Amino acid sequence: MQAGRPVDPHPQHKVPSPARIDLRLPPAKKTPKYCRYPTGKGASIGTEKNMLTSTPPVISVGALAARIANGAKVVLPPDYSGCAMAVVAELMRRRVRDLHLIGAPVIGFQADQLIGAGCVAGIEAAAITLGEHGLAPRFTAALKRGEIEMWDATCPAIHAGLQASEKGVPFMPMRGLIGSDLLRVRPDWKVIDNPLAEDGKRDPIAIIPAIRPDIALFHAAKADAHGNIWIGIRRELMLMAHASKSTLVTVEEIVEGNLLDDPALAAGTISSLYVTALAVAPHGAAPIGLADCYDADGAALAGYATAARTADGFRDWLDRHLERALVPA
Amino acid sequence: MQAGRPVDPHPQHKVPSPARIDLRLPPAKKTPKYCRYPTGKGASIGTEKNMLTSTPPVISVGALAARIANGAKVVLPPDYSGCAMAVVAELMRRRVRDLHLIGAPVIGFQADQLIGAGCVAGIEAAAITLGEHGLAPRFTAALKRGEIEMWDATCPAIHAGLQASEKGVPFMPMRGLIGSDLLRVRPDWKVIDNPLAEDGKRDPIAIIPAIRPDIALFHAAKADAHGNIWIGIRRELMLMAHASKSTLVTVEEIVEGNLLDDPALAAGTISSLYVTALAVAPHGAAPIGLADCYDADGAALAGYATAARTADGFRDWLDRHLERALVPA
Amino acid sequence: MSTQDQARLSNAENMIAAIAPMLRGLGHVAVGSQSPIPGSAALLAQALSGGTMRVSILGSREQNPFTDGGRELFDCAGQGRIDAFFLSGGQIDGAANINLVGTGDIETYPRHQQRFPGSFGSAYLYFVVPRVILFREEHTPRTLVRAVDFISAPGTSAPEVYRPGGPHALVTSRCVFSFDKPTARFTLLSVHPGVTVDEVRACTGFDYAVPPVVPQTPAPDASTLALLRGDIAQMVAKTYPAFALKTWGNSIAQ
Amino acid sequence: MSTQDQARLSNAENMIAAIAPMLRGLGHVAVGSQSPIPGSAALLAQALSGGTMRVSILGSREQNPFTDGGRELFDCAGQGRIDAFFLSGGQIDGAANINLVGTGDIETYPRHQQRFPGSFGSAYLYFVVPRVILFREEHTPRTLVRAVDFISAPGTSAPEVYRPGGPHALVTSRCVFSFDKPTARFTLLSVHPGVTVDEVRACTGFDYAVPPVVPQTPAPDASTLALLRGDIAQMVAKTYPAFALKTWGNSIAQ
Repeated sequence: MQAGRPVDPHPQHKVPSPARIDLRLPPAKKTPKYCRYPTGKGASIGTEKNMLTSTPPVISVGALAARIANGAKVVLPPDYSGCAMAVVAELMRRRVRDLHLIGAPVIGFQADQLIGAGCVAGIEAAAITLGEHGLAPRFTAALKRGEIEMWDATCPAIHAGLQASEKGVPFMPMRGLIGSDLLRVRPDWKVIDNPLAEDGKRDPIAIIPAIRPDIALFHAAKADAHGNIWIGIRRELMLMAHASKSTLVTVEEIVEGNLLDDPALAAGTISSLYVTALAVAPHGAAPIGLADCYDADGAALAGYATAARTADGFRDWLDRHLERALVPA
Repeated sequence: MQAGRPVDPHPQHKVPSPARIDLRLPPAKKTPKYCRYPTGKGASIGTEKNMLTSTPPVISVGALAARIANGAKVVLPPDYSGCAMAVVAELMRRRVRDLHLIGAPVIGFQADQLIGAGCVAGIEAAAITLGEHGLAPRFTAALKRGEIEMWDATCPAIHAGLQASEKGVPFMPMRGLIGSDLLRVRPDWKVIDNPLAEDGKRDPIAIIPAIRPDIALFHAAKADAHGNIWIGIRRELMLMAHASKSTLVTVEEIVEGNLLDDPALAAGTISSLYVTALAVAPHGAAPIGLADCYDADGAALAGYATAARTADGFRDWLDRHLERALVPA
Repeated sequence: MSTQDQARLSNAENMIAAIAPMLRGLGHVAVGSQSPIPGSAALLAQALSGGTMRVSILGSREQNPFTDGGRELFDCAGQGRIDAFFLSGGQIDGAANINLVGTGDIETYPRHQQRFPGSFGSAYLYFVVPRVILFREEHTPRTLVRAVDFISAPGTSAPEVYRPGGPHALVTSRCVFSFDKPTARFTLLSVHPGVTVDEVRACTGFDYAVPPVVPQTPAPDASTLALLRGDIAQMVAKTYPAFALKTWGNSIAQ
Repeated sequence: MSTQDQARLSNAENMIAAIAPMLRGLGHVAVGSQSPIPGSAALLAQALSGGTMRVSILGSREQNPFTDGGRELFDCAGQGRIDAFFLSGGQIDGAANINLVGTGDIETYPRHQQRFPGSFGSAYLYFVVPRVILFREEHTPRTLVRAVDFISAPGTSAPEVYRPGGPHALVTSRCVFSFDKPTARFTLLSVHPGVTVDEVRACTGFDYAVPPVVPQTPAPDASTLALLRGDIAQMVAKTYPAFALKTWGNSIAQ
C-alpha cells in the first residue's frame, strides 16, 4: 500500500435511531428460569449483581485475535503500559492485513513487529521507538520504502482525540502546535480563532478531531468473573476502552469475586461495560514487562532490536518467535 | 448583593513569565543538612522519596477554613461524594462573604447552609437539592429575594468546564444544549459551527468556557504523611483538584506510609502535588455520609430540611449547630 | 388480602409495569439517582431479559459500574453506550419540552415563582440517549402544561442539530403517551386500570392525539407481578429504601 | 584515582552540573522518560533545595506522582503546575526549533532520509512549560543545524499565540547556550572545562551571539560532587540503571 493523505482517518460514529415503541410485556416466563440470580431464601441478590448482566465472553487468545479483521483501526498502549504481546503474535501468525495502528500516545515493539510482519497499512503516534533499545527498525524501513502511511502526532493530541471520542464530541481544542510542521502533515488538524477570546483579540488555537478506534487491545494483570478489568494507575487503558467501539483484553488471570465490590480495587477497575471479550494469557505482555507483575526481558528485547535491523533478520526472528509463541486456538 | 449577569465568571488563568537564566550553582551546603532523606548506610532512599518534596501542611480545620477568603470561587462536591462539612461550619461561624459556589456538578446541604448563613453571592450548578429531603429551602428563598446570582448549568457542562481547566484550554465543545433556555441565561456559553464538519454541512455545537475555581474543598477518607489523598472511585474530586488554583482537604485520618507505593491504593489517590493544605476532621462529612466509612445521619438531615424552611428556623438551627460543631482553632 | 386485592396495582406499580416493556431488547439501561420507579422498571426488565440487559443505577452501591467519577455517565451516553434513560420535569409540555428549573416568565429569571432543583444532566442526555422515557407521577394541568416556562431540554431539535436521542414516551400515574418525533406531539397510547380517556383529557394541560380505541395499559401476569413484589422489590429496597417501604410495605425491609 | 581525577567531570557530569543550577528555586521539575542527564540534574537540584522542590520523572516507579494515566503530565503542564521540563532533538537550530521527526525535504514526508522516533509531547510542552531546557549530548554540525528540516516544536511564536513557555537554555557536551526570546537567538553562556570558544564555533551549525568574555561552566564544589556521585547516583540507578553504570561504574549498581 502506498503512503498518502486520506481525507479523514476518523469518520464520526453513527448512533442508530431509536426503535419504535412496543408496550407489550414479553411472554410470561417462569421466574427462576429467567433470572440468573439465586432466588432461594439464603441467597443474597445484591452481591450477585453482575450475574444479571451481559458479561463479556472469555475466549482463547487465538479467538480474541480473530476478532481483529483486516483493515481494523486498533489503538495500542505504550510499552510502559499493558501490551497484549500474545495477541500480537497471533495477528502476525494470521498475517492480518492493513491494520491502522494508533499509539496511545507512543508505541514500540508491538508496532515494529506488526509492521515487519506486513500487517500494517498506517500508523498514528507521537513516537515510534524501542526505548533504550533504539529506533524501531522495521518501522523506519517501511517508512523509507513508502509502505505505510504515517500520521505523526504529539502525545497530548492523541489523548485529546481519544478524549473527544470518550466524550462524544467531534473535536477537542489544544494549546501548542501552532508553528509546528505537524500541522502541515496533519491536514485533519485545524487552527481556529478561539470563539471565546476577548473582543478584537486574536487567539488562534488548534482543534484535534476525535479518534475513534475500532478496537482497543491491551493486557492487564487481572479480570474478575464478571469481566471487569483491573488496570491500577494505567488509566490510558481506560481512555482507550472508552474511546473505542470494542475492547479486547488479555489478562494474567481471572480472579474470583467482583473487583467493583472492593472500594480500593474498584478505583483501578474498568467496568465490563466497556469490555467486548477477554482471554487469559499468562505472561501475555512478555517479553515486555507488566508493572508489579514481571519485568521486561531485556535480553529478548535486545535480541529483537538486533535481529530486526534487516528484513532477513526479522524473518528469522519471526519464524522462531511464532514457533515459541504457539497458543491453543 | 443583587442578582445580575456578570460578563465573565471564569477569567482565564495567567501563567507567569519564565525567570531569567542563572547559571550559578547555589552556595555549597553540607550534604546531609540539606537533604531531608537519611544518608546512613542502611537507609533506603527510594522509599523516602516524598520526604524530598514540598509536602502540603497539615493544619487545623479552622486554619483550613481561614484560607477561604471573602469572594473566593469554591468548587464543592455533591452530597454523594466527600463533603467537608466541618469546614462549612467554620465558614459559617466566620461569616465569610460573597463566595461563588460551584457544584461539581450538583450540590446540596453545603450550598443551602452557606446561603442561609449569608456567605454566598452566587452559585453555579446543574441542580441544588437536598435529595430525598426535598428542595433546598434557603437557596430557594435567597433566589426569590434576588439575594444571589444563579448560573444554571447541566451536569456535563460543569464537568466539561472543569476538564477545560484541567487541560489548560479555554473551552470544551459539548453536544446537547441547543434549544435549551440554559443558553439564554448563560451568555458565557456559545454555539459555534463545528469547524470540522463536512463541507457545506451545518453542525452547530455548544462550547463551554473553562471553569477555574480558586479553591477545591472536599473531605476524604484518608491522607498519608506525604499529603497524598485517597479518594477511591470519587474521581470528580480529582477533577476538582486538577481544575482549581488551590485544593483544601479534610480527612478522617492520616495513615503511615505512602499511598502511591501500593499499586491498588495508588489508583484511587490524588498526588500531594495538587494539595495545598489538609486538616484532620474525624467524621468531617457528617451529617452527610462518607462512602465505606459512615452513613448519612438521616434524622439530622431531615431536621435541617425542616428547620431551614423559614429564616428563623434556620437561624435557630445554625446557633445550635455551630455550638455543637466547635473545633479547636 | 384477597387475590383480587393482590392483583390491584398501585400507581407506582402501574408506572413500573408500563415502563418495563419499553426496555425490552435493550443492552444497557441507566437510571438517575432518586428515580425509584424507573429503577424498579429497569430491574424488572433486566430480570426478564434472560441476562442480556445491563442496568446502571446512579447512587446505587451495587448496580453502579462507574469508576471514572461523576462525568462517566455522561461520557458513556455520549459514546452511544446507553440505550435508555429516564427524565422527569417540574413541567412537561405537549412538545416534550421539559422544565427542571422553575416557573414564571423567563425574563424574570432567576426570580422564579416556583424554583425546581435544576436541569441535572437533562440538557445533554435528552439529546444523546436514543430512548428517553419521561415519567411524572403527578398527572395534573400543573405538571403537564401547554408550554413549559423554561426549557431545560427541548423535545425536538432542528434537523441540523446532532441528536441521536430524544423522547420515546411519557408515563404518568394515569396513562402512557407515546411521542411522535415528526409531528413533535404525544399520542395517548394506553390508560391505566380504572382511568378513563376523558379523565386524562381533563388532567392534561397540553393537546395530544387520541386514537379511536385506547387500550388499557397491559398488566403484568401473575408470575411477573410476583417477581416484582418479591426479588425486585428487595433489590429496589437496597437503593431506594423509603420508596420500597411505601410501595411494598415492611415485608421488604431488610 | 587521584584527587584530580576525581574532580574531572565526564561529559554527562558536565551537563548535569550545568543544568542543576537552572532549576534553583523552582517548585516542580518534570523529566521525560529516557532523559537520564536531566533526571540526574533534577534530583541533584532537589537535594540542594532543602526540600522545596518536587521532581517528577516519567517512567520512574518512585519519582512519579501521576495516577491519571498518560495524559496527566500534559494536563498538569497545561494547568501551569510544571515549572521546568527538558527536550532534546535529532536536530536543533539557531532559533531553538527542534526536530524529532526526521531529516530531508518536508515535501517528501514521510519518506525521511533519517527518521527519528517522533515528536513525543514537544509540540505542546514547549509552549506551556515556562522553563524548557534543551539538551543534546552530541554537539556537532549534524545535530545543531542552521534550520531544522522538520519543526516538531518551534522555538518562538507570534505574539498572538498563547505561549507562557519556551526555551530557556541549550546544554550540550561542550557548552551552555542561553536563549534570548526577543531576538530568537542563542548566546554562548559558558564552555565546559577543556572546551574552547573556537571549538564550539566549529562544531555548531547555527549562528549565535558570543560575548567578549565566555566563562567556564561553573564546576560543582567538592561536597556537591560527592552528593552527585553518591546518593544521587544511587537514586538515578533505580530509574536509569544503564546510564548510572556507564557514568558512575559498578559501585552504584544495587
